[in-house]
Amino acid sequence: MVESFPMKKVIDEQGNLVTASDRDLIDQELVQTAYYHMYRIRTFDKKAKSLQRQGRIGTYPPFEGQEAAQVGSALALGEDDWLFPTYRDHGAMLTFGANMTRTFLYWNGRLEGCIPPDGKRIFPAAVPIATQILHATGASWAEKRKGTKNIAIAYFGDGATSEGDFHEGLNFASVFQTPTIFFNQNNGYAISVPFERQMNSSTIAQKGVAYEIPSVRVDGNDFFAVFFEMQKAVNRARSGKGPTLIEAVTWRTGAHTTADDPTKYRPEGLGQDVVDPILRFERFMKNEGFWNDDFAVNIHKEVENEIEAAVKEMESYPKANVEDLFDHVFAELPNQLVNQKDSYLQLLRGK
Amino acid sequence: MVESFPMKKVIDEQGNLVTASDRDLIDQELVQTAYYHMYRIRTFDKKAKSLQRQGRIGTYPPFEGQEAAQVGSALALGEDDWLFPTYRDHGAMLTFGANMTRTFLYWNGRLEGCIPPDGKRIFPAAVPIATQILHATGASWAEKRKGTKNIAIAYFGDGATSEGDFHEGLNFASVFQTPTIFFNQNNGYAISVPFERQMNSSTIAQKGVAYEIPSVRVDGNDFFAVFFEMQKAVNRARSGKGPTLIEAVTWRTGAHTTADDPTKYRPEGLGQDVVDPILRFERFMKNEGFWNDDFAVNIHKEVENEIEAAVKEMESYPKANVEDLFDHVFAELPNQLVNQKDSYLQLLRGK
Amino acid sequence: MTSNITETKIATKSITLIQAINDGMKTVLERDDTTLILGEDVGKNGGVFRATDGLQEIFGDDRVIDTPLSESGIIGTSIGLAVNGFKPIAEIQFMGFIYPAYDQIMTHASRIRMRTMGRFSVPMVIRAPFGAGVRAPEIHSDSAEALFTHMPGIKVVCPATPYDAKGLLISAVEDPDPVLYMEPMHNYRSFREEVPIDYYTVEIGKGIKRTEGEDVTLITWGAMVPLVEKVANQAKENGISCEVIDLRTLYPIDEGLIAESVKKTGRAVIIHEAPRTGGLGNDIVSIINDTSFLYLKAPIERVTGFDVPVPFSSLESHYLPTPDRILKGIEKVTNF
Amino acid sequence: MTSNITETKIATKSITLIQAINDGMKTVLERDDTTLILGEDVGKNGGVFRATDGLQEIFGDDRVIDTPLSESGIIGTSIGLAVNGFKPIAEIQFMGFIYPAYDQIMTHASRIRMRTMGRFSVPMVIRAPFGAGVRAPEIHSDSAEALFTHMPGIKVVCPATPYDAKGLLISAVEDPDPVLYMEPMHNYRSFREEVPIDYYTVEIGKGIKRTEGEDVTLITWGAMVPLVEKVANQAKENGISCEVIDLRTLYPIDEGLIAESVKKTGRAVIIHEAPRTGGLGNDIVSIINDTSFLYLKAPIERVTGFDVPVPFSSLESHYLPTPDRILKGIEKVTNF
Ligand SMILES: Cc1ncc(C[n+]2csc(CCOP(=O)(O)OP(=O)(O)O)c2C)c(N)n1
Ligand SMILES: Cc1ncc(C[n+]2csc(CCOP(=O)(O)OP(=O)(O)O)c2C)c(N)n1
Ligand SMILES: [Mg+2]
Ligand SMILES: [Mg+2]
Repeated sequence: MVESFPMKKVIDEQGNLVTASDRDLIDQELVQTAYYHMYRIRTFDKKAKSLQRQGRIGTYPPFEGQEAAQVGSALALGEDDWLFPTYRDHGAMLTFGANMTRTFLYWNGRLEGCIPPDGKRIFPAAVPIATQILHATGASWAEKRKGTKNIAIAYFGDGATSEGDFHEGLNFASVFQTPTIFFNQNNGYAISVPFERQMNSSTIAQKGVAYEIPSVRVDGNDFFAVFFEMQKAVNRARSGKGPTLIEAVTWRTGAHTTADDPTKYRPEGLGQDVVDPILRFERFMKNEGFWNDDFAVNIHKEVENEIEAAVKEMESYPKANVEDLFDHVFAELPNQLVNQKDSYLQLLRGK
Repeated sequence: MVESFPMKKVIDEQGNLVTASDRDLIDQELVQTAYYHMYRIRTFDKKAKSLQRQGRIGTYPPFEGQEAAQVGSALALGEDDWLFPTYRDHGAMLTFGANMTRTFLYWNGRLEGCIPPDGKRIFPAAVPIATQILHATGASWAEKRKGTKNIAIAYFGDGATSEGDFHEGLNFASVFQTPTIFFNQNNGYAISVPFERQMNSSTIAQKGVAYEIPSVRVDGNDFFAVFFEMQKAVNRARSGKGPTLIEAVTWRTGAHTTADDPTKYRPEGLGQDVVDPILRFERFMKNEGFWNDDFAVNIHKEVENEIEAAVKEMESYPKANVEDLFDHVFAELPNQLVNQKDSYLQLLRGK
Repeated sequence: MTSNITETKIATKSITLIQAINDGMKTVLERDDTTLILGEDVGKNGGVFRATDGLQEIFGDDRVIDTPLSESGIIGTSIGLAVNGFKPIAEIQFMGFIYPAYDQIMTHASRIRMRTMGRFSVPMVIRAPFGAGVRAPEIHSDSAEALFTHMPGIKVVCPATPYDAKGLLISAVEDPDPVLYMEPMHNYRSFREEVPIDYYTVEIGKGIKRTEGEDVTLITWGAMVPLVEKVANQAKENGISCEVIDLRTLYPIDEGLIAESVKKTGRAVIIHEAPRTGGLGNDIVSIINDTSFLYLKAPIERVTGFDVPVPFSSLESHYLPTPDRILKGIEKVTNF
Repeated sequence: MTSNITETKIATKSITLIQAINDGMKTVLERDDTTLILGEDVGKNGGVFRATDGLQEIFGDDRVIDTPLSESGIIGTSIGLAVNGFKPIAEIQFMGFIYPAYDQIMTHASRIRMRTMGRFSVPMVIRAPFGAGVRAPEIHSDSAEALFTHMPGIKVVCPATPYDAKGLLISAVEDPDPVLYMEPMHNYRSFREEVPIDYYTVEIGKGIKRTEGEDVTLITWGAMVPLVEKVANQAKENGISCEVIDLRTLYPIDEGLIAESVKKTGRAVIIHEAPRTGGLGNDIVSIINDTSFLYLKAPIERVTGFDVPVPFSSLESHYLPTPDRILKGIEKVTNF
């Protein structure tokens, strides 16, 4: 099956173009945008880990190592598309326009963290694995019904492919030919369970065969490979040609979450040969004359400032409002909840 | 995909061997056994429909048209194998050794209908679609753990492939290489929904690719094709080579159940070119010199007697026992149930 | 059944409960382009009970959609549709087949408004026939309301009459939040009632007094309503005057109506099909405890399904509350 | 916590609740070859909470099995294994992830014995950490006991102490029917207790009096137990003597213990984490109504989670019963 789904690569580990003619597809703007976002979300991720260690936010699932996959996919989306992420896809969300302060708030246990900027169609991260795959199918089906050219992307991991909702989502998308992109980040592990014990198939891409959904396997640490294959899938979806399954093969550099200890289950040294996607991209930039120290210094500073400001804003955010516990369950509070709310607020005030 | 999974056929619609050399695989005993069972379950099915019309049993889902698939699969099983059927697989169950009286009792709303003969490993029919696929996987996994050569077969329809449990079951079987046969009867419809709206893939066999489970597509109305492919799958499973997915392409001649009206959804004339599997088998018998009027007359009489006796036994069965409502929920009745049972029995006696 | 129609002249027709459901859907599909019907066999076949009969012919297979056999798929994609501008009316063929979709309803449909502080919401209706007594096969007869009344973020309604069926269906579609609409299949065709041919609503959250009485309050819903009304008549002959309350909405429950009645009668019997332990009857006991404790002249009785799976059809008449069991419950609270 | 250990000398060790669960599994895996552990991350990783830590090293990856990420798959295949001679102890990583498996539990695990009149049965244990208060992400903090106490054919246990954790785990494995074993993750490591190192059982169906009292009965389970004990002490300082009952088994409930206590005190407060409507608290109100009506000096109080999804961690302390809310409940029933 690996032969049927060869891994698409645009640049190799040394940052060299695999096919010289691909050079024509790449311009300065794309390169700088890609680098900026990868650097930005990497820095965000580092900050989040450090905040967690200091007890300033809660448990956090780092995405280090998956930046090319997340940025490469998110940058291929259009303004009005829908994004259905998991808990590990804050990189993609930030790239697509999520608010950074709110992203920190999410990991600080705040409802406000789920609200995208006005007009942005970013769903809150799905915690129950694979469930969002159906939402993306439904939301993109809605776009098709409305006659727009908008699409939806569902992010999910290798472990997610074992859930029934993965299967039901792809089948619905196939039957109704919805404009959906099923974007899998195969990062080798579902918590402690390696790919080879999650499934007995050699690729995730081949799972598309079950639904006759066009599928492709890409090097998920190669920004260009991800971005170009995403563009194809996006175009296909927009032009009414239905869903695509993309397997982006990548690697989770760190722990599953800050509460996880990968040394319990990951053989020492495993994955150390994986070249960091940002390093690989920098090599490419240097090889192909895109690197520019000033540019790098500038965006490093810009990102640092942005993140510091976001942390500050997060930490000076008004305390969570008790009323929010009750007020958003329904559009209008039913009597039962009115009573529960009133008597609790009264108790609180009584102190 | 149809090319990757060509439909296996041993005899054609006229009862002629497709490949002359297959003749060597066929002997009188096999032919007579197959004919006997197909004729027997066909007659059972007719009787059940007529009993339902007369109000002597409840709603009934006929399997007419699927006899070659059910008998061809069940005859390939061994004494100690496990069978996990749906509501439409009473033909396979009877062939494998289920009790006919109890089968009628099942459709008469009696718990007793779920109990297989001693030693027979036949599960009660699964009503929630696709759920039994996981049970077959688990039970055969248990056999593998015990080190036996026994296997399990899960029967399911085309509609069942849309459920998450289908997917989860095949994935587990693949990961743990359980000796399971996933036997699909693709009879063209799930109630009113045709195959083409149930999925957008051209075959069910191709769904095995997702799990790297060997898959095969057979003419489900060709007893020999089903039987020989089943034998291969059974042998593979017994010898530790894991699961197989078999798509038996067949046709539901009648209604989904006796409560269903297929004229609401099935285009007139559709399926009329399907040659009845028993007729086809008779043609083969006549073509190849296996037909014998005495044999036919004898088994027809035998089957008639058996069925009449079973109906009689079913109808003279002692009335359902109220205590059975309570007594089998747990091995031992918890207090709550003791109280509920006692007070209800008291009320009944009080009258 | 008492009619809910006021004395003003409005055009009505005499229809069954299932026809009223069909009519309700037709009414909303005509009026609101964003409404859709999705489910197994809802299109060409018009539903296994004919609830959607004729609707695909009128509205096309683009709005009355036969889906794959996939309950989580139906609910999960409906969530996506609902979040993005549509109002799906999703059918679960029988309530016993809603369990595969439980996760989508529990972790998403019911939570998305809260999680996003209202930024996203899931205006959808889930229709599900429920209940025993029609000699259906296994799993076809479950009454699973308590699994949803316990789920914050979804409303649960359960009409017992054709009038309420149409009115509550329209209200459910109008509601900005997910509504589980439970259909007592035992009553699908058991009687007719005059039902307005136009658009009207029955307010979610409001029960109704079906019979006025003084001695005992009987609280029930769904297929039990006509049965309980009949038993109330029997009890009357024995000199016991029963007030019959049809809850109609199971979440949020009309606590006021219950309290008002129990304060008057001082006695209550709750009747439902679902198993006793964990059944909604317990919530009603609590409501009475909370609101009417000092008025109670006897412990509250519950007449319910037993703590056993709905049995095979040969035993289902023993599983379901019978007139005898209900009468005994009434006697118990009156003779206390 | 009061210790359950009798005065005879038995070897014990001081361990936490999670260690007791681990020890319980080790004990049964040693003793009974047919026991298996299955679940996500239970093997190499030893469980995300380390409940199965070290067990794969001892018993091999053939008995302590990392499964695919597939809850319906875990439960469904466990049913097949259980029917065919094994005793699976299946872990659901958090109770909020049990919903995808709800169908398999509801329509199969709990019904197979009845459907086959005992010919097939499903002796299996489903372990699930539950409850809020540990600042976990969304869906990780649900208390879903009422979805299972309402399900005929499955028992539900919920230990609050290390001693009960081990003893109930062993009982659950010994039980011939499916048992849902709920683990209060808030108490996993919150205190230690002397626990026998050998095999012993705690009877399923029996609650325990944690504190003797005269004025009010406080009924609770799981992570609420230590909290309620603390509140009972506070109340004592205010002159109110509380009896604290830890139910330990949620189905079948120890009705006798509840009745005996409420008959003595005449007042009851029920405390649980799950949402109020549909919560198990309502069943307990019914039990008291049925058994102790004439002894009641005040309406029963329930102090519970609100009718809202377990909120994000910044609000969970407001969601959970607090000492103040419990105290207020106690005052309400005493001042009635
Ligand atoms: C239904 C469900 N079951 C279990 C979990 C617990 N859990 C959280 S993340 C995870 C692993 C997911 O692996 P994968 O899909 O590969 O995504 P990754 O974490 O590697 O990005 C598990 C088991 C969950 N969130 N939801
Ligand atoms: C989970 C579930 N959903 C819905 C149903 C109702 N139902 C019964 S049979 C059926 C169609 C099954 O089609 P298929 O799998 O092709 O089997 P066939 O009936 O054709 O043998 C449906 C939808 C059910 N039994 N279980
Ligand atoms: Mg992964
Ligand atoms: Mg079919």
